Amino acid sequence: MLSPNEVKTVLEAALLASGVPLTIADLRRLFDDEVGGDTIRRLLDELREAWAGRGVELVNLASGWRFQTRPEFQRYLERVNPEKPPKYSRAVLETLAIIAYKQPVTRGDIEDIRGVTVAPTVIKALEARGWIDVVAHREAPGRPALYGTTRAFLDDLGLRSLDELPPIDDLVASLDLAAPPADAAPALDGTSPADASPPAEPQAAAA
Amino acid sequence: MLSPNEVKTVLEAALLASGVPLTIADLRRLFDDEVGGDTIRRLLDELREAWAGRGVELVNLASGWRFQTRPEFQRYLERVNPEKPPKYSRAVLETLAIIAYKQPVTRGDIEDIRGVTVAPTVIKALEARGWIDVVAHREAPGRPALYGTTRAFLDDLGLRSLDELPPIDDLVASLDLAAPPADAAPALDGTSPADASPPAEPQAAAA
Amino acid sequence: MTLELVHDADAAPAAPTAKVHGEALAELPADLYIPPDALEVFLEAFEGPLDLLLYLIRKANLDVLDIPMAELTRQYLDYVEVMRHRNLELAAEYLVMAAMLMEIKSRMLLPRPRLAGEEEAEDPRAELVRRLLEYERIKAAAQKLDEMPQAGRDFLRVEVWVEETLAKRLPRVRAEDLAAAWRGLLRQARVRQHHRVTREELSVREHMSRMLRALADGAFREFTTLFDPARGVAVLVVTFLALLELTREALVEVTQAEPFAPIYVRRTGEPEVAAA
Repeated sequence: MLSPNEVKTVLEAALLASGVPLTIADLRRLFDDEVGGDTIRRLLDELREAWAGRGVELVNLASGWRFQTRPEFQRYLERVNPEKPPKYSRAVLETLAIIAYKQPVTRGDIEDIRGVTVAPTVIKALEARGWIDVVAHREAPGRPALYGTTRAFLDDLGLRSLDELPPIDDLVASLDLAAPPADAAPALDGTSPADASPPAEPQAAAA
Repeated sequence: MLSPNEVKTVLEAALLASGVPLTIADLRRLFDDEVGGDTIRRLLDELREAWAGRGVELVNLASGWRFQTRPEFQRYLERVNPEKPPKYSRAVLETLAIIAYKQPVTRGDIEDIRGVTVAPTVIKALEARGWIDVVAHREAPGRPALYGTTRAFLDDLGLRSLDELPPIDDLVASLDLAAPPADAAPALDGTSPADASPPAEPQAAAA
Repeated sequence: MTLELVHDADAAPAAPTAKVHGEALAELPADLYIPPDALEVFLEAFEGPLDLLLYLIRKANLDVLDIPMAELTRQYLDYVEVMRHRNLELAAEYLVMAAMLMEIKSRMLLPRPRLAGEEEAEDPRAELVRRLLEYERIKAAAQKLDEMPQAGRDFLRVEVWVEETLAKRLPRVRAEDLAAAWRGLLRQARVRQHHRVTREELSVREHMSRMLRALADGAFREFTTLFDPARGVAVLVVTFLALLELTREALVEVTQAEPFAPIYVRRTGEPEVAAA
């Protein structure tokens, strides 16, 4: 007959080696049903406590018990994971670049710069990521939304402010674009009506 | 900067979560290379000691470090884990032994030693297990494939290198069966009795 | 021909097992009589002629280094004969080995010529002995390999579930990626306009976004509350430029009831109803 500690050692090994959650019934089979379900439950609780504060935790799921990594450690683990991290499409990256460097901008502005239509999914992807949001609406026909980057965007890119984005004026120079056309207009004026419309009624703001 | 204990917690979580052995270089990537290899090696040794006496052990294999269950616990674990790897026939095991101890060898070499044809299924079974693969082709008519064992073979047998295979020389100490140079036409002299190394003189074997 | 007893029980070959009439048969009968039912099993139990020869040698405790060829050949041929009588399909290797054994046996009967200055001519059995010993070595190695703890059979890899539900894998973007994307845009467009974006302008634009957020509720804000003197003159200037730019783009409305009265700023347009 195994001692409680030995039972616990076997339980731990079985759970660590199992790819799937194990039920109490599964775990009882480890001992040919010679250890009671209550004892196993109690030892599982002890095990769970023993693992507190480690990178891996013992959890009780609907389908049984299993060891799993704590979410906080995911950022370390994914660095060794050979799996390639997903990448944003060029459309998403360019849209993000335009919003970051030229904010606040409307979708129309982005389309003007990119020369192609911007799919709603592109904007949605960036909004879902919490990197951009609507900061206002431009007073123009259709009152298009004006997008800007968020605090989370700066945090995720490790920037303290937009100033820390790589400067791109030197790039312009290197591309021999330094000399602006005489009638150079601000980049976004195309969509921005010259005559500002009168302010709208003050209204209760949505929280 | 993480404390040594935090580094150890991350190392443990990463190794517990990885199905494949991790090298020191892999483990350094966990910390964006900010923790030195020596520190990691030392912490791995500490971890290994911390796991002594448990059902799971940290081992150093051909392709890196890995947690695995101790063989003593297999009799419990197999009760919940009925899935077992195939039990190999003598033909497969002998073929594997020839490849492991005499690599690189061709199928012809294996047939010379065993004295029978080697069924393609035998080679396939070992290839499917990931234990052997084609390492080159011998410069001979037909350019036969030369087989060798893989890292997975060493890992699965818990070895760091081929040196750790059990020595078999003591079995027939009286005979010089040293393999001929690898580039000699047939790796195993069974096919060329003419230049075979002289067999030992008949000796009285001690009973 | 010498017949030495060289090997102890530990050298006895792993006897093939078979079931005859439901009873386990541990080893071949000494007289080589093989129960018909078991024959097929035995044939399969041997991995080939070398394996069979080794079995015969070890079973009879023959000295592998000084094989009595006549005896061995007789036993071997008996065995092959039994197999042939049973009409079992005999692998060609068994017949080749039979021929080889007979050839060695006949050479053993001939006197070995000794040439001046040379060592004794090679024993006709040498090659066979070498092959038998090498095969025996491999047999032992195979057995040892099989006895080693093996992943999946004797131990299991630990692979703890990686919990990813809370920390979902998201694409990583670096600031340089954005610069690269911008560069790409410039290259494509060959720029219809002058897209000069300077650090200063960026700051202005950042403050434009910030100010629009601060004014999101659409309410009037007192002009001075939009400035944070604690952040220094540069920021004050940039904030002011942002306000001017917003005004120019008609995104905010600046009002003053009379000279020197407080200046109020508020967002133009509908408040962010949709933002919720």
